[in-house]
Amino acid sequence: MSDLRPIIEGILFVSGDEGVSLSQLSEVLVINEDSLIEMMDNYITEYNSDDSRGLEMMCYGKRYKLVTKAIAHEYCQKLYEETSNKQFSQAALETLAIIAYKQPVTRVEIEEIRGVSCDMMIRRLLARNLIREAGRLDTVGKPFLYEVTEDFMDIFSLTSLSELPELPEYQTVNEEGELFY
Amino acid sequence: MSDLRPIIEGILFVSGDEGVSLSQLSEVLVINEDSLIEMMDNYITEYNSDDSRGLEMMCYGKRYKLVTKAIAHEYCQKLYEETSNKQFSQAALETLAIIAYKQPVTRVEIEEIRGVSCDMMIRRLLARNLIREAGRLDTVGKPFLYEVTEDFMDIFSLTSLSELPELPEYQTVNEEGELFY
Amino acid sequence: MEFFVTIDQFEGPLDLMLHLIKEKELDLFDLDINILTEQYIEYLHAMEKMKLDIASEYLVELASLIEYKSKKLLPNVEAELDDNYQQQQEVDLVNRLIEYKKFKEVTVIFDDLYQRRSLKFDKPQSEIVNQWIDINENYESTSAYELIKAMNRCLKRFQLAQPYEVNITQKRISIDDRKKQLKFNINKFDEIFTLNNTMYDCRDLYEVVINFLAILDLVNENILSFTVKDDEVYFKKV
Repeated sequence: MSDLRPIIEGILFVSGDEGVSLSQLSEVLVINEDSLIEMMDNYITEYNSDDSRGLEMMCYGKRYKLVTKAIAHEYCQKLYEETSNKQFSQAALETLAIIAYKQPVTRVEIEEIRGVSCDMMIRRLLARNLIREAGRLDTVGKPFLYEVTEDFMDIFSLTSLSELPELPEYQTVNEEGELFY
Repeated sequence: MSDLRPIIEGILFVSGDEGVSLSQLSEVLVINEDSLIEMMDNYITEYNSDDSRGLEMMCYGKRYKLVTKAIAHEYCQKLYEETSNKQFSQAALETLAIIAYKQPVTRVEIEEIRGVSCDMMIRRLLARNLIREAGRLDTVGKPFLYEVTEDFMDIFSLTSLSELPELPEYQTVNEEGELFY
Repeated sequence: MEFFVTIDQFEGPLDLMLHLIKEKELDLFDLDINILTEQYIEYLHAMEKMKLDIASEYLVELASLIEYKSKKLLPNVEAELDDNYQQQQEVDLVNRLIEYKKFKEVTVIFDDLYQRRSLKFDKPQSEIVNQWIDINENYESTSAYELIKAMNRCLKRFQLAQPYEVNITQKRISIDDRKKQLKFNINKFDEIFTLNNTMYDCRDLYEVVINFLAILDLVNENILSFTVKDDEVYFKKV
């Protein structure tokens, strides 16, 4: 079998920021998805540990793409200055975190946790394609359910949702005022 | 001196189709052009003879850029011809989006936002009846104005342009340095 | 008592309560809602005096805190049912605070992940893809969100490109240099080519103008000949 690595690198390069999905890659290379995942895992490890390279291969959700390594950042920035240092607001991060851990989740559930209205924020996150609608809940009013997208996993460098940072654990109280974990 | 090769690869990657000019590279890396030319000649020879890579470094005029090696081309072509058929390319979507959000707009305005020439793309979209001419702008050269068609609305399941998802507020990005609030 | 932390620094009433609990060194897991309520009211009053807008969400929570407090003040003759209700309310509030605290705290990690990811850049899809994707007539319906994604990409690129253009203005190409470039490059063009073909690498109006002036010079020097047909100018190497 010929070496597929340069072909994969070439495909990821051409595809750019959108990346390529596992299923597309599997179809084009005529390899079943399970073997491909294994092959990609090895390739990514090899690729990312090569210090002579300035690129890194990332897997987010079921998509792959190439990005520059952090070492090139300051130089690229000189060339393409970013407008200040863009930050997420606390409100955006809280809303995203709640959706990521609780998905699929309705707006009302998010608002119950945050204690504030999240209508505008949800619209902004939808517009930035960080969350998407995931059907409707079968209850009064049929509210939309929301879930995070591959773009969400991309900007937080998550390969899958199982990689979400662990939520801090706190005791909760029951009606008798007893603490339990 | 630290190894500049990965940094150069990163810069060329980010600059995409446009590539980077010798003078820009020399400025960013703080190396005089003559030394840089020599360094690049060596790097290119080394880079292009590495069969495990799917990319090739090109020098044309006084610009450098990365392209996919020919061996990967047929796969890329297959990917975009077969697995993505009936989908729009990013370029097509971007052009359509700009027209939909800003209509009526001239080609020059579209090109200013996209940063690349859109002549061919506009002709293709016209031919497929996704956009149409909507008069001419009363200015030098009387350029055509473009707007989206009913076919466009149909494909994107919109009954009116007011249904377009809201754009994230980019203005506030500049003012406050925050992506969202 | 002075308040240095203004209300717009909080994400909502729960965030404010967590702040008060921390500041007043209250025990979240054995919360004295009376003290919390007093502090909460005092804080809102202070904000009001500073003429700061207090969102309705803060007032909703205030109402339930006051209800809780007033019930507690009632004599013990109250039915036991109320006592249970009271306890339930207390537990609910504490659990809401704990739940919110978890998410608030984990955002620090997300922020860190985001910062690290933003040190890595991606590139746009290569233009060559357009040759492969045919815009055919049987598109499947596409989500309108694809449009906004596309628009976001453009705007992001547009923002990146702005200072970039400023950077390169320092090294502007001259007409003479452009003529040299063109003399070299027209060998690669088709025998007959258009003005547009010669602008293959022009990135702004300045370069378009320089390119045009260079072409005029080349025509003048009899290196190029031209003909006009249907609004388009065609050139040929002499």
